[in-house]
Amino acid sequence: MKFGIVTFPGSNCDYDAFHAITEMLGEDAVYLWHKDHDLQGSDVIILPGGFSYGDYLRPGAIARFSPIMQEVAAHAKAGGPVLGVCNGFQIACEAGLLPGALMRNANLQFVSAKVRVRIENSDTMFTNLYERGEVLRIPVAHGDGRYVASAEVLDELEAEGRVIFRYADANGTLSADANPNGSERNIAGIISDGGNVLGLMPHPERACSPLLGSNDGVRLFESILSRVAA
Amino acid sequence: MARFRIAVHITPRKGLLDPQGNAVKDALHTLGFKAVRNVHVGRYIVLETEAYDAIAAEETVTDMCRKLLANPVTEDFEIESAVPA
Amino acid sequence: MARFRIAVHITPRKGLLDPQGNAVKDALHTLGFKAVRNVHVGRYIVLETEAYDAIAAEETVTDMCRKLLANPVTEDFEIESAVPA
Amino acid sequence: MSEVTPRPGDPTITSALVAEHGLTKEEYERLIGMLGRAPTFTELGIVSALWSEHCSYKHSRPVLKTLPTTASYVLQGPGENAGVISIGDGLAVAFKIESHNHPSAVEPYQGAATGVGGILRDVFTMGARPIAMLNSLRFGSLDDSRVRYLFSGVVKGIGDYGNCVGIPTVAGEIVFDSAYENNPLVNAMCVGLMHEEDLIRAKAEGVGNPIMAVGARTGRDGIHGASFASEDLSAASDAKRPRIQVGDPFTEKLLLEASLELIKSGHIVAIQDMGAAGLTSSSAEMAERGDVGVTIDVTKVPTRESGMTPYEVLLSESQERMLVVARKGHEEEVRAILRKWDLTAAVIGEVIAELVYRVTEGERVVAEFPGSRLVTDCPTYSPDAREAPAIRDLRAADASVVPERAEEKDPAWTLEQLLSAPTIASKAWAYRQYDSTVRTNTVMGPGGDAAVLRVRGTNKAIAVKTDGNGRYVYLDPRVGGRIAVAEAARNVACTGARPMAITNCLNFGNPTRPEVFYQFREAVAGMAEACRALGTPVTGGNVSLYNESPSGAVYPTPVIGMVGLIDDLSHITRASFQRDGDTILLLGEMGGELGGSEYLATIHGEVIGAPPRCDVGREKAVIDALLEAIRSGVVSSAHDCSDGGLAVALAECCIGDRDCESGAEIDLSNYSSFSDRAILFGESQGRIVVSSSAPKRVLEIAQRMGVPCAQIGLVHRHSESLEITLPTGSMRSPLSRLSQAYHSTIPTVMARTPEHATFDELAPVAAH
Ligand SMILES: Nc1ncnc2c1ncn2[C@@H]1O[C@H](COP(=O)(O)OP(=O)(O)O)[C@@H](O)[C@H]1O
Ligand SMILES: [Mg+2]
Repeated sequence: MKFGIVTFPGSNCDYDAFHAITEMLGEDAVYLWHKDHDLQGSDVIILPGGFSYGDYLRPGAIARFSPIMQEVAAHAKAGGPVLGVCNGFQIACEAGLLPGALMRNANLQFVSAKVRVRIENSDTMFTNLYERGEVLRIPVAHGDGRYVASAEVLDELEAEGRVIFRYADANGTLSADANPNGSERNIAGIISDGGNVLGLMPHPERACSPLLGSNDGVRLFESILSRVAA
Repeated sequence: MARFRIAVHITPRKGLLDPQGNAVKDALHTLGFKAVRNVHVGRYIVLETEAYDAIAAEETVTDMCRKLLANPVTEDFEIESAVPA
Repeated sequence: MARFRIAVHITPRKGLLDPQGNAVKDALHTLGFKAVRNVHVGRYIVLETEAYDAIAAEETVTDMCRKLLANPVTEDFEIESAVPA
Repeated sequence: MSEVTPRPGDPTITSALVAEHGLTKEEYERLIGMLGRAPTFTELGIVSALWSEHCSYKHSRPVLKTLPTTASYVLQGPGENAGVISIGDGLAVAFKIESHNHPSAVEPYQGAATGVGGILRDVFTMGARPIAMLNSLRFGSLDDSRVRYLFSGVVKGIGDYGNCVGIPTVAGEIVFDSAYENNPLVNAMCVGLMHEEDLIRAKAEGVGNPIMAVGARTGRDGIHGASFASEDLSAASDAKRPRIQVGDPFTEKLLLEASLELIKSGHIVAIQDMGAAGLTSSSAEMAERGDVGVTIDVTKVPTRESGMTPYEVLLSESQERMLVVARKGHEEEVRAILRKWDLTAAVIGEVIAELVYRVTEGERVVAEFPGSRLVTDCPTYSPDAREAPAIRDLRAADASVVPERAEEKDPAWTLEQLLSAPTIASKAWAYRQYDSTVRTNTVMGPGGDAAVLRVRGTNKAIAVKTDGNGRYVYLDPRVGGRIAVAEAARNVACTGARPMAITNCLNFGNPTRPEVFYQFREAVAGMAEACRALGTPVTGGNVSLYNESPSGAVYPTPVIGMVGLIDDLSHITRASFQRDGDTILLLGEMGGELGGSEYLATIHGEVIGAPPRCDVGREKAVIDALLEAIRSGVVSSAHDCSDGGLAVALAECCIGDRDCESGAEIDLSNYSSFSDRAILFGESQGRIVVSSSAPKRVLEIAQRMGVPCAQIGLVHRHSESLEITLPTGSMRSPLSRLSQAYHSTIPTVMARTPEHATFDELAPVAAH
């Protein structure tokens, strides 16, 4: 399977995603240049973390107009898997691939920490190798990760099982303390109504090696493999 | 073609948490400005653009706000009248 | 005492690099708004405060700008007239 | 030589103008001698920048020459943008530290941010990809609202810049002491990794090769840094006043990628950051290193503002700019690479055979200096050095006779006080704002002794740390200098790394004061002794002098940035206790020394006594014994004793890592020749708290290597307290209280602070 990782000007987790895919999973990966219109036959698209265009206006606001994003949108529309991590989640929201928006962290500070997230739905192409209710240890590193959407949208996401990850404590209990950025309803990651676009603030690609403290992100990529290859 | 200056105000949509506004309010209270009741913090963008006339300039800037400058999910925008730059 | 609303505009000081403004200008050009010449991005703060009259309210807000709202090394501020809130 | 005529509109050179440019009468005469005529205004500006302390090291150079700089693995020592050492497998590490103290005092956010930007550029211009950032910070007391404002601004500036560029900030240190009240220290270090064959030097070569300005446009930022204050000029125009530099990390990220691509491409022969004194110093230094001439046309330099004079273009310190010497005929290829990254490159000059440094404005020659004399003819000074008698008296004072406070009857009280002293307390409030895991190499991030980064494609890792204790250096500069190096080495060794080499940032006061120059000379001598003994040469660094405020000089503060190498990933060792039932050992000698300790400062408000002894030979033996034990696989954890002594070190082993808390039971009753407080809180050097499941092996290794080592207790993973038996007493501290003291202090203090504090008492602007 081939993963296409988009490099926007200011992306800085493209390299980490590339290594997670190629070294930890042993799969193919290519970098996709933001000015191109070619997905190079990628089966899965990753919108990586970073600060595209410096995030100077709003995170993701400028990146969504990159030429490559037209192709990514078409790929998503056709049901192709898209994974937006951190800045990639912000871009996916700005581009309308996912509902809602990501705003300044509630305490106004950048937060870099290993947080815990609870799996809310394990019946997706990104989470089928996890157990529902399982708690993962994954790093976050962001200044704008507070997920917001209207109450109707939030209700709809919940009703449709589209909230995939929530910030929780070690026992899986949701609390304000476990929520690093003030996201509504502790939401850490959501999926599109077609089930093929996942956006999340934590970095699964940074949790792919016991040496670095956590292996919990590996199954996310393996889930995609098992579903898409099948 | 003439050059116009247009100011745009972009504010967090009402009802959304405004942590920056709250932080500024708290800070002002700490500094002794106890009479402050409410603070909202938004963005202020000043653009200079060429256009045939003020109306055209304002229309273009409205278009910019819709497309890029404001996030329709979280922000409202308001455009001031174009003035010759 | 009455309540007033005052808007404050805070802008990067002239001549200082304005990376935000540059990024927005470039993005607007890419989106086809080629007529844009200059963009500056600042902050827009709306305060509601109690004061005896509009003049007192404006004076207090000027003081707030000096002490907290604007960074005197990098920013300029401008205060609009107080209006009853 | 060409004819140089004054440019219309330039001010006439008067003795006042010369003085405002910071040149002494003798220096000005030297300049006239070199030119054989009076300088133009542009030439005066150039010389004032290049002969400034910051660029010329005129007071420090002779002393710096005494530092050891060589080892078989040093590929590049001092004299380049960054030092480089080989780590085997064809790989090398480039690293350097630099200060941004004065800019940060004026504008903490931008000052710190641009400091990070500058040091990043120093590393990637060597051909290395930055893999880690560190920072070493000193502030006044956190009780002061302006200090809290500076602290939060600096931390945010460091975080925002490094996070955006995508380089993990992994280690550092933060000290709060009223000695730094109006003059914070902000030192940033960058570490990069490269293939040895990509090493490139900032040396202009090849007559006819074009010189190109790359990256951001030039504005009137920071002309003459913060030191320039000229009535004539500022009256003429507000726009000419020195201006704070604003960082643009997004452009830096593009510049980083473009520069590495350029270096790989082979289209360029040299590249250097336009840092302090901008275009002037970068072009003059590159020419001097290559022993060639250069000519620059300022009208070709892309500017951000109109009407900039040659003087302004040459001296601007606009950020995110590079000077590149391209291969002749490859200009278009260079432009194409920059275009790919949405950046521009402009040819602004050329390498020439005639040994001159020439600046033109179109056709007109506005400045010209013979040969490389602009750089080499800079004066050097060896000022008088004399120790201040008052400090000699402080050192002679007997620390052990300071009477105990009533509360100290329970040492647990004292321990809690120390753990909640901001200098000792957890700095997570700061480093939570730094992305420490991006690039997925961070095996150990902030919070332990040193940070550890794996080296992809090998079984190796590198360990990095900054260290420096200004109070020790103040009380005894020679010993303090030694300790700074030894402590950095010990920290790195605690992770399992062999200390390899250092970079250093020397933050001192005004060198023309004999007592300051004495501190400088002695501290460097102490550093040199330690570097020789430990086999860690100096590969570069930075000197920041004139760190003074109206209340006097800061503590003399050499900051050491140490790089160590771990040969085998399985040797990586953590600071906190790991396993239930492990035996706790103290490696090194108990000295019972209280002089210059954090205990005296925090509990008694006293800065007196001789700092702890530092025998560099013993330090080496302790490090060797520790590494031998680690490599033998018998060490579960290792943590060095520093601020707050053994008691604080033990507490940190118990509660430092919130995910891995353990209790411990300790018996120190054997050390009856010392007082309880000296045992607990004395800061004797060369000591490491080790935990092991095979204590006999550790003891045997230590004995073989001639290092004292004693079993002092046991790890109780599930006990909820730290218990210590002492010769005359005992103490028991619940972990929850230790943890509260250690983890909550700084967040609590900072929560009381408005996001920005008052600006009304801006610190005086000192020299650059
Ligand atoms: N304390 C020091 N020890 C050793 N070398 C030093 C020290 N300070 C400066 N240097 C070396 O002097 C050279 C010039 O340093 P510096 O002026 O700081 O460079 P930059 O141009 O980047 O500011 C560098 O190679 C640096 O490594
Ligand atoms: Mg440099």
